This record gives sequence, C-alpha cells and structure tokens, in this order.
Amino acid sequence: MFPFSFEWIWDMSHMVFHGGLWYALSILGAGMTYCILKAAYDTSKGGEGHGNGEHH
Amino acid sequence: MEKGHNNTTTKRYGMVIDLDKCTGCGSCMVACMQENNVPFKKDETDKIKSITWLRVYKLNNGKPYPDTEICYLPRPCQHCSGVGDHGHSPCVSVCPATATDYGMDTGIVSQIYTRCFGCRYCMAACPYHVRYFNWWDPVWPKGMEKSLSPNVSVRMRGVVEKCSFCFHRYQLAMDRAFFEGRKEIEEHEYQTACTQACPSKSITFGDLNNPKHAVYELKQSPNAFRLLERLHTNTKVYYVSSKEWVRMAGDNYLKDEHKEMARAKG
Amino acid sequence: MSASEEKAKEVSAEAAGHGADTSKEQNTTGIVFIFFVVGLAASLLAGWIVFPKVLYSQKQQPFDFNHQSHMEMVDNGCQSCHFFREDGTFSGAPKLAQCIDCHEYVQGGSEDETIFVEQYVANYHEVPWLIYAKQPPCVFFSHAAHVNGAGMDCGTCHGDIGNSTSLPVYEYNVITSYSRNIWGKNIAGFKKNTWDRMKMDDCSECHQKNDVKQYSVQTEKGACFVCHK
Amino acid sequence: MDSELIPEGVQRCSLGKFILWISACGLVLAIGVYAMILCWLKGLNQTNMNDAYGFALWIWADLAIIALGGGAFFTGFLRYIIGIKELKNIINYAVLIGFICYSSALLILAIDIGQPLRGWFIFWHANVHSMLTEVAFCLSCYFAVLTIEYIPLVLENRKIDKIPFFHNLGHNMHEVMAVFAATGAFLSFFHQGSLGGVAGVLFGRPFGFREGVLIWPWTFFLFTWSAAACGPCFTILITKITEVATGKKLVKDNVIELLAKIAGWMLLTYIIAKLIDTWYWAAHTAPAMGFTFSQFYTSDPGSWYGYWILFLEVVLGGIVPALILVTRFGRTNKLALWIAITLACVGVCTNRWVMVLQVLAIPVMTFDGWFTYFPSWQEIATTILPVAYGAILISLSYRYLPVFPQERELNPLPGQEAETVEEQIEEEQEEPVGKLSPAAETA
Repeated sequence: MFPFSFEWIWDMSHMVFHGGLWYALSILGAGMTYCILKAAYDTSKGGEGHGNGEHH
Repeated sequence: MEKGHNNTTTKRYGMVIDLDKCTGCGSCMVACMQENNVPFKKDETDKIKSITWLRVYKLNNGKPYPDTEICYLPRPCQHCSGVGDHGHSPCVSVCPATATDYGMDTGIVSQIYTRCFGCRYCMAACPYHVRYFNWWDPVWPKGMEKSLSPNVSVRMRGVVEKCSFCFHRYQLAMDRAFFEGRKEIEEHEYQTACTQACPSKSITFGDLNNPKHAVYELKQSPNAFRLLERLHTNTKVYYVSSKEWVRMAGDNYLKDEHKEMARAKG
Repeated sequence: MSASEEKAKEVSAEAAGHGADTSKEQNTTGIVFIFFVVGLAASLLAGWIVFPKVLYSQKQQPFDFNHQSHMEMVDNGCQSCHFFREDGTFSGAPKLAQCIDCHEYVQGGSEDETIFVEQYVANYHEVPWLIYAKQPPCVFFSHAAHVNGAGMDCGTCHGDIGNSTSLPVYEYNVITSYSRNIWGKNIAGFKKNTWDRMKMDDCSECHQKNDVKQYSVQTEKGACFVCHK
Repeated sequence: MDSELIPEGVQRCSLGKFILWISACGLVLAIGVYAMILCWLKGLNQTNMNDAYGFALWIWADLAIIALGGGAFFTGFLRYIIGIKELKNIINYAVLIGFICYSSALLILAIDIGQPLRGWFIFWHANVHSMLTEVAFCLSCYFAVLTIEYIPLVLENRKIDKIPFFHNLGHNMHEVMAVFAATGAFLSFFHQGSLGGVAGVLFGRPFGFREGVLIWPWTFFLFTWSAAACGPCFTILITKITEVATGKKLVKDNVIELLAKIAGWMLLTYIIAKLIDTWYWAAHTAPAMGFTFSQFYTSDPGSWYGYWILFLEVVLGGIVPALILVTRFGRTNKLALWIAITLACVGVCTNRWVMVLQVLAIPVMTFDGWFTYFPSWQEIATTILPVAYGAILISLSYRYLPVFPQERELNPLPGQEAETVEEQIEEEQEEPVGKLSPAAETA
C-alpha cells in the first residue's frame, strides 16, 4: 500500500493501481476537508440562513 | 525477472513419479504428514476436510471385470511455473496479500502461513486441489507436540497450506553446503520425504534443468505426461505410465481428439 | 428560541458593540493553543514512554554473563562457544556440556558463576537462557549462509555483544511474546545501526543491497522461501 | 412521540407499530449476528465449506448484493455525470440501497476470511495483480463514497438540520456531490469489474476462465455492465416494494419509467454481449482446454446443475426482462414492469452464482467428481443478516429522513390539501432549491 512496504515495486502495475487509489482517496479526502472547513467557516459567519434559497 | 539470475544457475525442482511402480501403499502420505507437521483430526472420515499435502488418488479405467485396471496416482503440489516458466502459476498471482510466491531460483511455490489470512482464493484457483485450509486449530495427541519438526512452522486455524517440496530440507542442505564452503548442493542432499519413503522407488526428485539429475532423463520418457497440461499450468510433476488410459486420464480431451491423442500417446 | 438564548445573544451583541469581541477571540485562541500543546505533550508522552512500557514486559536471565572476560580467554572468537555443527546448523547459545569443560568447579569469584555452578552444573540442569535474537517460528535463518557463505561478522546483526560485561535486560512483546530485539529498542522503529533491528525489512534491505537471491516473481525481491519455512 | 424527528408534511405509522416491525427484523438480525460471532470465535469450521468448496453461500451473496447495489453508482453516474435531472427523485433511495449493499458486502468479507484479525493484510501487503486486492480497495473506497453520499440525507433530518454546522455541512456536500459521484463511478467500474475478474482469471478453472484484453478477462466488463443494468432494476424493485409496504406512491411514474428504460437498454446490450461471450467461450476457450460445453451442465448425474441454470440466467433473467423494459408497454404496464425487474435481479444473481459456485462444483481433473455443497445454518443466518439489516436501515431512513422528494406532493396530508397545492406551485418554481431534495445542487 505504501512505497516502503516490502511488496512495493516501482513498476507499471503498482503505479497504475496505486495511482488510481491515491487519486481517488485524495479527491475524497480533499472534498470532505473542504466541506467540513467551509461548513465551519459558514457557521462562524452565522450563515445559517442560506439553506432555503440563497444559494444558486 | 532477468535481474535475478546473477549468482546461481536457475534450478527447477520437480518430480517424476512412475505410476507403474506405485502400489498405493500410502507411505509417501504418512512420511509427508510426519515430516511437515501436518495436523489431523480425531475423525478423518470426511476426506474433503482433511489435510493431505500429498494425496494418493485411485484411478480406474472404467471397464467392468475382468478388464478393470487400477492405477494409484500420488499428487503433491504441482509447483506450476506457468507459460514460459515465468512463475505465473494459477495460485500465486491471485493471492491478495502476497502470501504465496514463486521462487525463480528453485521453481518452488511457497506458502507463508503467517502472511495468509485465509481468503481461500488460491484454493479456488488451483485445479489440482493441492491447497488445504485449516478449518480447525491443530490438536496433537498428548505428548506428540514434542515430536514435531522444528524445521517446519506449525500452522494455525484459518490459513491455507500446501506441499512445499519439503523446502526446509533444501534450506538445511544449503546450510551444510555453505559450512563446507560450497555454493551448490548435490542431487542426493535435497530429497523430499515422500521420495525417500517410497518403498517401490516410484518417486524421483531433482532439478529438472540439470542433466546430471535423474529426473532430467526420466521426464523425457515417451510415457511421461503431466496433469492438465492443456490449461498451460506447466507443472513440475511428471508422471510416467506404460498404460495409455492412465496417460489419457491426465488431461481432458474432446471426443475426436481423444482417439487422435490415444493413437499418438499409444 | 428560548428566552435565555435570546438574552445571551443580546449580551454578546452588546459586547460586540463595546469592542470586546477581539479580546474574546484572542482569549479563545489562547485556550485552543494551550489545549493543543497539552494534548501534544500528552500524546508524545503516551507514545514514547507509556506505550512501550505497556507493550513490553521484562524477564530476568537466570544469572548474568560476562562476554568480555570469556572473549579474552578463548582463541576462536565467538565461534569458540557459538559454533557450527558438522551438518552446517548453528548451535546457538552454548549447552551445559560445553561450559562444564571449564566450570565444573567455581573458577573466579563472581557471584553469577557461583549460581551457575551450584544450581546448574551441580544438578546438571541446562540453563534456560532467554535468547535476544530469537526469530518467530516461521523464520528460517541460516547462520552458515551469512557467516561462511557471505563472510559476515557476528556484530553486523548482533552488535558488540562480545565486548559486553553484563547481559542486557530481556524484554518481550506481551502480545506476540517476541523478543524486543526483533522490533528494535526504538519504539518508532527507527534504526541507526545494522544491529538495531531484526525485522523482515532489515533482512530484505541487506539482501537487496547485495543482490542476494532476488528471485521472487511477486516482489522481484527476495523470494519468501529464502527466509521462511 | 418521535414526531419531532419525522420530516414535515408526511404521514408515518405509529411508533408502536414501527417498533414492532423493527423488533421483528431485529430478531432475524440477532440470529445472524450470533452466527457471525460463532464464525469469528470458533472459526470457519462453523460453515459447511470444505477444501473443494472454498467459496461459500455468502460469497455468492456478496457478489449478488454488490451487483444489485450497482444501482447506486449507475444512477449516480446518470444523475451527476450525464445530468439526467429527473433521477434526483430516486437517487437518495438508490444511494441508501447501495450503502446497505456495500456495508453488508464488507461485513461478509470480514466474516469470510479465516484469520479476521489479519484482514488488513489485504491493504497493507497488497498484491496488485490479484483481483481480490482490487475488489477490497475499490469496495472500501466506494463504500466511503456511498457514506459521503448518504451523510447529507441524514443531515436533513429535521432535528439535525436545525444545527447550523450540520445544515451548512449538508449544503456544502451537495455542492461538490458531482465530484464524489464521479469518483464513485470510477471506483465502481473497477470493483464491479474486478469481481468479474475473480473467476475470469482462474486459468485453472475452465468453467470460469475467460480470455480478455490486457489483464482483464471479458467477465470484467460483463460484470460492470450487468451491474449497471440490473442495479437500477433492483433500485426500482425495492422502491416498488417500499410503495407496497407503505401503501403510498413515493416516486412518480415518469422517473421509474425513465430509469427502467435505461436499465432495459443496458440489459439488452449486456445480454447480447453475454451471449457472444458465452458462445466464444463454449466454442473456443473451453474446447481448447479439452472441455465440451455440455460437460459443464450435464455430466453430473447426481447434481441439480443443468442447462436450466443457463436458461434461467440468460433467457429468463436476461433476454425476457430486457425485451420487456425496452418496450413502452412493458414499462408502463404495472405487472410487466414487476416481472421484468424481478427477473432482471434473479438473472444477475444467477450469473453471480454460476460464476462463483458452479465454477467450484465442476471437476477439472478427469478423475475428480462433481462437488456438492449445502450450507450450514450459520452460513444461511449470516447470509440473511444483511437482509434484516437492510430492512431496518431502510425503515429508519424512510421514517426519519426525507428520502423521497416527491412523497409530499404525491401524498398530501388530509386537511392540508389546499395549502399543499399552493406549496406545490411554489416548490415547483423553487425546484432546484427545494430543501427536501438533497439532489438539488449544481444543476
């Protein structure tokens, strides 16, 4: 799973497989981090009101 | 894998089993279990759940008396090397945790019990049923645990195990070789337990690539065949039989092929 | 919204009006910072000191042993006592039969020797030494391959134990019961010297460096059956 | 008592009745959990698996529910990537069903392995060439995606939504949902495929083995395709069952019909591909290994395997539902739709059965016999466990969360009808904003 594990080799299959995996994981991680931080920011701004129609 | 071939010539350990000589006595099975700390249950009647690294099959030609013929076929792990000897055996590539491996230096398919987590995918992959699952924790009769071999690790419940061609014997033989200042071992220094136990000497073990080893000649016999060659498993266990029906039993053939092959193999 | 909540809101609005908002914010930042520092310190303490204490238990060797003084008296270095058998296997820690040659009676004045002679030699009991370098049962380690085959020094893996005057404390993992020398003294797994750790990665590191049996189809490194049994 | 938690403007059964129903499901669940604990504590000897039959009933269940759960990724793909707006009315439910299927599948995998404590080896010591590794990684990642897709729905519970942070969080997650859904579709493609690859790569098993491109056998693509085709059918089926159970119409017909139409065409194209695959395999792949097609189905005198299973999978479970679903009549006629979606689900489940269990039953060595297998009660109980768990999660979600955006409109409360109509008009204008619709975001 990580480059320092015994099974890791820098070959095509590892790069493709783990490339895809870490790509997906980082999107999920970054997306959720963004959502949580933005929600905290919005909340601290007291912005509860825009749920019912302010956005879009 | 070109990288690896640096300090030794590549060996391909394998067997040639002469089925004409095999009497089906089962000594090889016993020796194998003894040598490799293979666990057993109190009740071994349910064979489909018992572990037999080396299993002797009983084949018959399907003809009624008096034409009935019987043949016993010992089946250890076939140590498939796959197409082009690249080590792509049916089981090795499917293991999700790299618990089974193919060593290019010996041609032996390894199984690391402490790495295996028991998904049994390799068992599904193996057409020879050489892989066994430990459904129970091993229970040794009182006092027997003291007679277990320290050279083979004991397996716990929930992992897969199989024949290793008594690989620990290779390790021990190499130990002696290094101690005596050699880098290579002789044919007689590394022999599997089943080979040595066979009273009729029907099993021969050695390096299939080495012309000095007996198996090199034996495997080239016109009567030699391997199990399921058509699946391109490229096994390292050869069988020899003078009987055509036995040689035909090693593989599946379509009806018209059967006659043709029978002629060729007859 | 309840009355009290409304009131709270009013109060805070008032406070904001008086410019107290910034000070309050600084206050919170301070608390958060202190909380963070305390938490970090506690975590580090737990990870570096408490965790190893819980994970590893200690055992006493039967009695102490002075490698240095023995080394001075033997001709053949480590292999004088830790020798190879004729079949190439390694004998490991010496058995009583070897020690008896010199220690049938008390030689020096050390207390440990007295224990040895009186409790073990006299009754012909093998000494139940605790082996620091003992690998798990799934591991096959060939001393012959390393010492005779590759010409390595004992110290490469075992450190300078030959010059030690007493035995270190034997620690073992309470879950696996493996000796701590396998994982290494450093709880985070860092190592400075080749003899600090005896994990699979350490074997593999050296094998890769020296291109030893890199025959695995799966990993293109050492095949499993080089070191496993 | 729990009326505070129930979404506004909808009718739910009494709490007592609800608790009774949950308890009934809970009982089945408890038996399953007991069996599961037995397997963990005593080992897999609790099952009737053996050395010939290494994959048990629950592995079939695992593959089947993942295929059926495919509705989540495919509906998500259609909704967020292709941008079919109508599907927002069913996407919540599709996600919920997917969530249940995938969490169950992961649980089953955790029970299935011989050394559960070493389960993490599959990630840590991953062998990237193994299809099972791909399955494990994609399954876990996609489960994370489904959780992310399910969370906003939970946050829309009336009580939770009142907390500003959660309200904002739910809102923000909707905003970027398309990114999550795209990642999910990417992951799903691979793990549905790799599940197909599990049997397809076994070159020692002529019944399962398929040729293919690069490292992927044909079954890789067929599994993804069939999951995309039959997953939505399962979503419709569960929606229909929920409608019967609640006695309410929950999703408008045009939504169902649209999804059914897409599923129908997917199924039709899939079944054509499947027929080609079967023909090629029967005519070339298997004979090259010395096997005749008939041998796989008829050579065992004692077994119940026969041509019927192929007929059930391909004709009854494939061609028939595909033909029904691609016709307008089939989609609009209630009975025909019911039959079609049920058959499609049966078809895909049969396919998964064949690809894991029949593969193991068929002898490969000439002197081997067919292997038979009947699961133990522990296996059956753990296999049923996900059904009970699913029923409970669906019931809870339906009761407390606004799962069906059209429910209010389709089931106006008595006495509020006039009001609702007005609201409805308002809502229609506000449609992309509608608070009840979590799918309302980046239009």
